[in-house]
Amino acid sequence: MTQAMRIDGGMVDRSRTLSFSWNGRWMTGYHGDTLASALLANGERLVGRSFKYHRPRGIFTSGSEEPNALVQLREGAAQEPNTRATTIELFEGLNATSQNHRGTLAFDLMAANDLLSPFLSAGFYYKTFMWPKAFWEKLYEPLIRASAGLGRLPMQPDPDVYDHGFLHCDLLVIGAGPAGLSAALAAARSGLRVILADEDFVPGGRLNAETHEVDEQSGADWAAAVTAELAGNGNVRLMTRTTVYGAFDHGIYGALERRTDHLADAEDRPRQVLWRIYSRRALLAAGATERSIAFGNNDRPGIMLAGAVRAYVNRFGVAPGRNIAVFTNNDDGLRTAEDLSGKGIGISAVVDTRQGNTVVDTIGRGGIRAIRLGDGRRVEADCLAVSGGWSPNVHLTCHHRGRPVWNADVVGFVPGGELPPGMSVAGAANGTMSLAAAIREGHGAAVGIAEDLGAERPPGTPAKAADESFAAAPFWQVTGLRKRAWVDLQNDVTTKDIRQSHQEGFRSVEHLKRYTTLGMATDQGRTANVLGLALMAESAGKSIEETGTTIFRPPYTPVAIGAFAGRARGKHFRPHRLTPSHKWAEENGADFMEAGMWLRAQWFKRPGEKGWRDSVDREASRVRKSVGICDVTTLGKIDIQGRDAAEFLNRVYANAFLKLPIGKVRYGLMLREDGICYDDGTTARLSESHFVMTTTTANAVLVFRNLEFARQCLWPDLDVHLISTTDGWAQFAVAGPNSRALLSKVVDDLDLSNDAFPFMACAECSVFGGTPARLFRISFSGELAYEIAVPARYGDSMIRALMKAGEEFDAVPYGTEALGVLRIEKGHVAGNEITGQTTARMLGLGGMLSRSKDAIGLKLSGREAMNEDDGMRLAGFRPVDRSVILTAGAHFLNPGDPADMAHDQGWMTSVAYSPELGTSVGLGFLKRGTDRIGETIRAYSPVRDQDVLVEVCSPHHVDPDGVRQRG
Amino acid sequence: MRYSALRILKEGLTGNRGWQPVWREPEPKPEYDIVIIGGGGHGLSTAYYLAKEFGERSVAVLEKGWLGSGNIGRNTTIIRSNYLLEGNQPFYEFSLKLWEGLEQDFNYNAMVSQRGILNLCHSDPQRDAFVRRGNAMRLSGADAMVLGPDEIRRMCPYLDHENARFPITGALWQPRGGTVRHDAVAWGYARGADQRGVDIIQNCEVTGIDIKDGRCLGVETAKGPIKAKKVAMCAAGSSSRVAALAGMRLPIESHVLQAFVSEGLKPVLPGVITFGAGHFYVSQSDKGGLVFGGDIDGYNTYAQRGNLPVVEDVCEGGMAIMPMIGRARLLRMWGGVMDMSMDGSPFIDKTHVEGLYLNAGWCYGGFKATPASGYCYAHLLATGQPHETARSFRLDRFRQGAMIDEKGVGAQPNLH
Amino acid sequence: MDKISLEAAPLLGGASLELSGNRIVERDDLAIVSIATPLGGEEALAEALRNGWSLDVPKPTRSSLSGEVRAVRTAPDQMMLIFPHATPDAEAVVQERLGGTGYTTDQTDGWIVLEVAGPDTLSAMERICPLDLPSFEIGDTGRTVMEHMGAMTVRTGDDAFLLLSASSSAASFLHAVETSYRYVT
Amino acid sequence: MIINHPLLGPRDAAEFVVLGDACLIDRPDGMNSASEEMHDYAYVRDNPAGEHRELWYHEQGDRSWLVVTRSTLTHDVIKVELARDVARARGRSR
Repeated sequence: MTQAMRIDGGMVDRSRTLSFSWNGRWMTGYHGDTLASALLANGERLVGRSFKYHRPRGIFTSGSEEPNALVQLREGAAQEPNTRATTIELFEGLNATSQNHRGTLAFDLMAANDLLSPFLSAGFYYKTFMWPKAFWEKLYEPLIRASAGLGRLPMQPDPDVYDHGFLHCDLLVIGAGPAGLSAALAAARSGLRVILADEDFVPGGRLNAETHEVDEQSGADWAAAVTAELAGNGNVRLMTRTTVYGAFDHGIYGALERRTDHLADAEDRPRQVLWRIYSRRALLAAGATERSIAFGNNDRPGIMLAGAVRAYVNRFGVAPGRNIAVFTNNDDGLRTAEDLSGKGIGISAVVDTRQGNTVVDTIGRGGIRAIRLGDGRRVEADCLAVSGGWSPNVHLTCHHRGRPVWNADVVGFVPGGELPPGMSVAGAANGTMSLAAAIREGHGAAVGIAEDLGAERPPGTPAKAADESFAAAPFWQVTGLRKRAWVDLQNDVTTKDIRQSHQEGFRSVEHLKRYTTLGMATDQGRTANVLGLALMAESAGKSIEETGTTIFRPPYTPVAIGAFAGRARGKHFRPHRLTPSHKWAEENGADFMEAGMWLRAQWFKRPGEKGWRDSVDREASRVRKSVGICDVTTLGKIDIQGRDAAEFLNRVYANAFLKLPIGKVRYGLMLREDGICYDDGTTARLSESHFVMTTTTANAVLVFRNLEFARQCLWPDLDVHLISTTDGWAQFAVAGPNSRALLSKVVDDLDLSNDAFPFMACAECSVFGGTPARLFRISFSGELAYEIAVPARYGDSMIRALMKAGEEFDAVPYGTEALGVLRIEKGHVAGNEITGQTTARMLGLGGMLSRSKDAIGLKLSGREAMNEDDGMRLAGFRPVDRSVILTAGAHFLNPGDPADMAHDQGWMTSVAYSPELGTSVGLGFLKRGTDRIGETIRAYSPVRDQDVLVEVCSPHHVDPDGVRQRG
Repeated sequence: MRYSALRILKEGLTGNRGWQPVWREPEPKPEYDIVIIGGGGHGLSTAYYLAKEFGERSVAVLEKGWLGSGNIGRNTTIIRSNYLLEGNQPFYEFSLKLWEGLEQDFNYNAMVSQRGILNLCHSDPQRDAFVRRGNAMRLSGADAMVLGPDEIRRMCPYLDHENARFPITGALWQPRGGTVRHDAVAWGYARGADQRGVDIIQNCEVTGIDIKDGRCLGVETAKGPIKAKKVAMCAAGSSSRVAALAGMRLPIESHVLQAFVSEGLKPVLPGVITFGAGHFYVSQSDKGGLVFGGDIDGYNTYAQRGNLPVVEDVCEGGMAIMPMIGRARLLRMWGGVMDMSMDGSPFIDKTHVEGLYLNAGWCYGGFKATPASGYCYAHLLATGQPHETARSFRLDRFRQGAMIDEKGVGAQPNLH
Repeated sequence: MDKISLEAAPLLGGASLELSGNRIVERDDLAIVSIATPLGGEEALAEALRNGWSLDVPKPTRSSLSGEVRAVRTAPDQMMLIFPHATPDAEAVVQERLGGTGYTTDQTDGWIVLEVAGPDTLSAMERICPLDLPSFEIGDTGRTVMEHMGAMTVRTGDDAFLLLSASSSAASFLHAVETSYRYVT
Repeated sequence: MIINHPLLGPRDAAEFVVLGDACLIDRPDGMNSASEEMHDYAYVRDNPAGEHRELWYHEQGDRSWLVVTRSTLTHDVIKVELARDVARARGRSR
C-alpha cells in the first residue's frame, strides 16, 4: 500500500481499495478516484508526451479539459486511445498505458524532436519537403504520418455494444454545479419535467473541489442533499456521467451517457447511450475552465492549474506535491494557498502578477523541481499551481454559430446575444463567477422558465453562500523570456508560433488557428484558446474584442464513433426485408443477394452443380422449356382507388392510361419532370375505381412519394387514394410454356384459355380451393407467363403448393440471376438501363410517349439535346467469337478508332450467358444503335482486360416477334 | 521569399525572425481589368492562373471574410477523377494532373498525397456501373482498376468482410486519388497570386454589381466602388446571393454538408475509402485524425451547421464497414454550405450580362476541382473561350436538355 | 394429386417472449383494413362508422375503441380498423358495413403487430421511439421510425403498447424491440 | 430539427423527406405553357438566404406533404401548413 501522496479528507471511499495497472505496474487507489487522482496518489507525475516535440507531460487539470494526461485505456480490442486520465473513474483491474512515445515513457526516442524545435516552427512543413518531388509521398509524408497521431486504435472490431435513446423534457439543465443544482431544484419544485445532466460521476461540480459553505454546510454536503431531493422527484431525471455534447436545432440536445465505462465488466449492456433530448427550454450551467499563463518551460510535469490542485487536495485527498508554489493573476492563488496550508502541505511561494511578480522559468527534467522568478530568485517546488483566470464554458452557446463576447470584468468571453433558441445560461458559464451569485442566478433562471412555461412558482428561496471575492487582472505572458512558453500544451503551440503567425500575415483568428494548430487538439484548446487569442491581440496591437474569437463546434468533448452509431452494426446495420418464400428458399439451397433492404434468392443450387452458372443456366432453360417459379414480392405494389384514379394515372404515366379496360394490365413508363425515365411497371385495373400498380423493387418508395406529391400538391381535388400493399401480397411469377397448365391446377374456377384470359389480362380469383388471389398475365421473360398473388400469410404455403403442383412439369424455382438472363434474352430494360439518365427514346420506348396529353415529364422530354438523331439507342450485342463471355460496363469503339473518350460510342449495360442461344448476349446503348444492326464494333473494357469484337443486333435476342408470350 | 529546406534552416538558426508576410494587405484600387468575387479556393486559383498563365496584370480578389474561409477551409480534402460522364471526366482528370505538379508550381507544400481512393460496391449492378465508370476513366487517360473481394480483403483487412449487412463484392480503385492539406491550397494560391501582383482584399464584401445597358461595369463593395472590365463571380455556397445582385436566378440551391474529424490516431487507413451503401467516406489526415463524411442534410440552408440524423447516419455507416473505429472519438463536426446544382455538376460560363462571368454549382465536389476550376475560369476570362475540358459546364444546358447528371436523380439538388 | 389447401402462417411463428416480467407477443389474430375517405364523403363515412361499429372517426394522434374494434387515424384522409378476425376476407366484412362510403384495402398481411407490456416498457421504448410516449394518454397513437423501420404505436395501457411495422421486416422489428428490453432489464 | 405538424404536433424532422422550394406546387400545364415556363419551374430557384417556403413529406408519419416556412439562416420554423391547403389556395384543383 504505497499511495505516498494520499492525504486525509476528500470524497474517496477508503474502505474500497482498487488495484489498477499503469504501464504494467500495479498500484492501488480508492473508489471515487479518477485514474489521474490515483496516479498522483502514487506519486506518478510523468504521464504522457506532447504531440510534436514529445516533451514530458504530467496531469494538468482535474477534468475533461485535460490536454496532457491522455492514456490508452483497457486492453486488446477494448483499447481506447486518447482517454483523459482525469475523467476515467477508477475500477478494479483498470489497465492503462501511456502513449505517443518510442521507447519507454521516460526515455522517448522521439524527444529528439524537441532539439529540432527551431526548425519545426509554425507551418514549417508548408515550406519544405517539396524536393525532389517523388520524396514527399515516399519518404517525408510516411515519416510525418508515423510520428503524428497520439494513441493507437486496436484494429479489431469494437467488442462493446452501444445504444441510442430519446428523452423529452420541459427543462434540460446542463451541469450539476451550484447554478445547475439550484436551477434543477427550483424547476423540479415547480413541477416541470426536468433532466439534469453532468459529465462527472458525482453531482456538485466545483462544490466538491472547493471548501465553500452553502446553507451552513459544506458545499459538497449541500450538493448531496439537493441531489437526494432531485432523485426522489418523479419528474426529474438525474443523469450523471452524462455529457451534453451538442445543441442542435429547435431545442434538441445530444447527450452521451457513459453507462458501464466505470465497471470492470459491462455484462453485454451498452457501454454508452447516446441520447437525443427534446427540450422546451435548456439552461446551460456548465461552469468555467481555468487557463494558464505563458512563461518559460511552463509545460513540465508538476505544473498544474490551481483549481485542479484544490480539486485533488479537497475532493480526492491527494497532494499533487509536498512543496507547492503558486503563480496567479487572480484571487484563486490565495485560495489555493489557504486550502493547501489547511491540509498541512508546504507552500514555497505565492507569486501574484498583480504585485509585479512573475515566474520566468522552471527547472527539472521529468518534472518540475524548482522555479525561477522574475527577480532571478530560484525557489524549490515540486508542484506549481498556476491560475491565469477562468474562461466561462460557453461552448454550447456557440453551436448555432453564436459568437461569445469579451467581458473585461471577468477577463473572459461570455455568451453572446445570439443563443440557441430556448437556451439560457447561468453561473460561471455566464460569467457569474461567485458562488452565491451563481446559485441565485440558477434559481432565478429556473423560476423565469417555470413562469414562461406556465408552471407554478416554486416555493423557497435560493440557498445561501458567501459572495467570495473574484478579482482578476489580465496577465497573459511573461515577457522577455529566453525560454519557450507554451500556449497549447497538447499541440505544442508556443508564444513564438503565435508571434510568427502574425508576422507571416496569418492574422485573423481563423488563420491563426489553422496555421499554428492552436486549439485543434483533442481538448479543442479548452485551456489554451483565450490565452492564444490574447497573445495574438497583443502582437497585432489590438484589443481582444477587435481580434475576436473562433467559435466552438459540437461535440463539447469527443464522443466515440461507436456511440453515434448505436446498435446499427454488422447484420443489424439496416433491417432485413424477407420475401414470403424466404424460409422455403433457404431450405432449397438458395443463395441470397441484397436488393435494397430485401434479401432475394439469386439461384437455387442443386446437388452436383459446381458453380452458380450451372444453376442459373438450368433455371433459365427450364423456364424456356417448361415452367419456373420466381418470388417477385419485392416489386412495389400500390393500391390506387378513387373516382379519379384513371385520370390520375394518366397524368403520372407518360403513356395513355385513361381508357385501360377493367380486367386489363398495361405496361407504364414514368418520367421525372425533367423528361428522363425513372421507373417502369405495370398497372392493372380491377374495377372502375380500383387499380393496382407495380413499381420496380428499387423505386417503390420513391414512386409512392411522387404519387402522393402529385395527389396532394398538384391536383388536390382529384378523388384518388394511395396505399402501399407491397408487403401484403406474396407474388410469384409463373413463367414458361407450361405455366398455363400449372396454374390451371392452382386457380379455382377461372378460364385460363388464351381467349378468356389473354396476354395482359388480370383478375381477382382464388386458389387451392378458396384462398383469395390476384392473377396477372404479364411476362418479363418473353414466355407465356403469369404473376399470381396471395395474401402474404399464405406465401410460404403457396410456394410449397406451387412447387408440388408443378412437379409433373419438372417446374423449377428460379432466382434473380435467371430472371436477369431471361429479361436480357428478351431485351426488356431494367435498372442497368433505366439509370435515371436515359430517355424513353434511348430505351427504344419513345413511341410510348403520348403527344396528346399533359403528364409529368412529357414537356421537357422534348428538349433538343435529348432528341438528337445520333443519340444513344438501345441495341443487342453478341460476341463475334461466340465463346467469349461479354462484360457489362464495356465501352463501344469503332474498329480502328483510338481508344479515347472522343471516340466513345456507348456502353454495354447488361450481359448474360444465354443457354437458349448458347452464347453470351448483351444489351447496351450505342450511338444510332438501332440503325447499326449487323455492324461489328469493339467492346472495350480495359479494367477487365477485355477487348473483343461484337455484332450489333436487335435487343430482342429471343422471340423478337413476341409470339410466345401471347400464345 | 522562396521557401526551401535551406530557408527553414537559416530561419531556425536566427530565431525565425525573418519570415515575411505570405500576402500583402492592399487597399483596393479604383479599377481593375478583372475583379473576382470570392477569395475561396476557386477564386484564388483563378487569380493565380490569370496572372501566371494568362499574363493578366490587373486582377483583384474580393473576399468578404478572411481568405480561404469558403469551402476550401471546410471540406474533407479528397482529390480524385473517378467520374463517369463525358462532360465531367476530362475536367477532373485535368484537375488531378494540376494537383500532381502543384507544389513545385507554386512553391508551397500543400501535402498532395496520392494514397488512392477505393469505392466499395455490394451488388452486381453496382459493379457493372463501376466497370463502366472505370473504363470511362481509362478512356480519358485516368487510372482505374476494378478489384474483387479478395483483393480488397488483402488491401483492407480491417473492413467488415464477415458480418456485413452489405457484403463487399468489389471496388473501383483509383491509385492516383488521395488527399491534400486543404488550407494550404488556399494559402499557396494566395501567396502565388499575391507575388504576381494580384490584390487580395479581405473583409471586403461585394454589395452590388453595376450593370448598365446589359454590360457589367464593376462592383460596389464594403470598401467603396471598384470598376472592372470583367467581373467574375466565384462564391460557391453564396452563388445565388451574389448572382441576385445582378438580378439573376440560378439553377442552384444551398445545402449543408457536414464533415467530421476524430481525435488523432497513429496511422490506420492508407487512403480514401467510400462506402456508398452506408453513406460514408473516410481518410486519415497527416496529423492522424480520421476525416469523414456522408450525405448532405437535405434541406436548404445557409447556416454552416447540420443536425443529428446525418451525424448518426454517417457514423452508422462507418461502424458498419469498419467496426474497429468504434472507440475512436469524434472530435469536431462542421458544415459547409454547398451550391447544389440541378444536375450535380458545375457551371463555368459567361452570363447574359456582358463582362459578367459565373463559376458556381460545385455541389460537394468543389475541392478536388480547385486547380482546374481556376485554370478553366481564367481561360474563359482571359480568352473569352471555354477551356476544352470545361465546355459542358454551360449555364443554359438545361434549356437544351444537356444535363450532366452523374447520379441520375434529376432536377432535385438535395439528391446529388 | 392430393387436394392442396393453403395455410396461413404467422410472420414470427406466433412469437411470445417473456423478459424479466415484460412480454412481447405477436398478435396474429388481428385483421387490419384501411379505409380512405372519398373526397367530400367525410360525413357519410363518419355515419357509416357510427352505425357499423359505434365508432367515431378518431382525431389525428388518437385511436377510438368500440368493443374489440379499434380505429386508428393514419393520414388526413385515412384510418385503419384493427379487430380480431381470422379469415382473409376482412376487407369484404368491413366494406359490407361501410356500404361504399370508404375505399378499403386489406392491410392485414402488410403489418406485423406486437403487443408489448410490462414495467420496463417505457424504458425499453425510449431507446427506439422518438415520440414522447410517457405523455401519451391511453388510446394515443403515432407513426414514426424506429431503428430505420416505419412503425406505428398505440398506447393500450399504463405500461402496454401495440406496435405495428412492415411485415417483410418483422424479424428485424422484433429484434429491435427485444434488444431494447434486454438492454434495460 | 422539429417540424410542428399542423395535425400531429411537433415531430422530429427525421420522419420527413425534403423536396425543395414550394414553388414546385405551381406546375405549369404541360399542354398550355411554353417550354421556357416548364424549364424555369423545373430548374430555377430563388434560393433565398432567409425565409424559404419548402415542401416536406411526412414519409414516416401520416404521409402528408407540408409547406414549411423556415429561415435558411437560422433554421427557425415560422409556419407549417398542409400542402394540399396551400395548393388549393394557389388555385390548384383538379
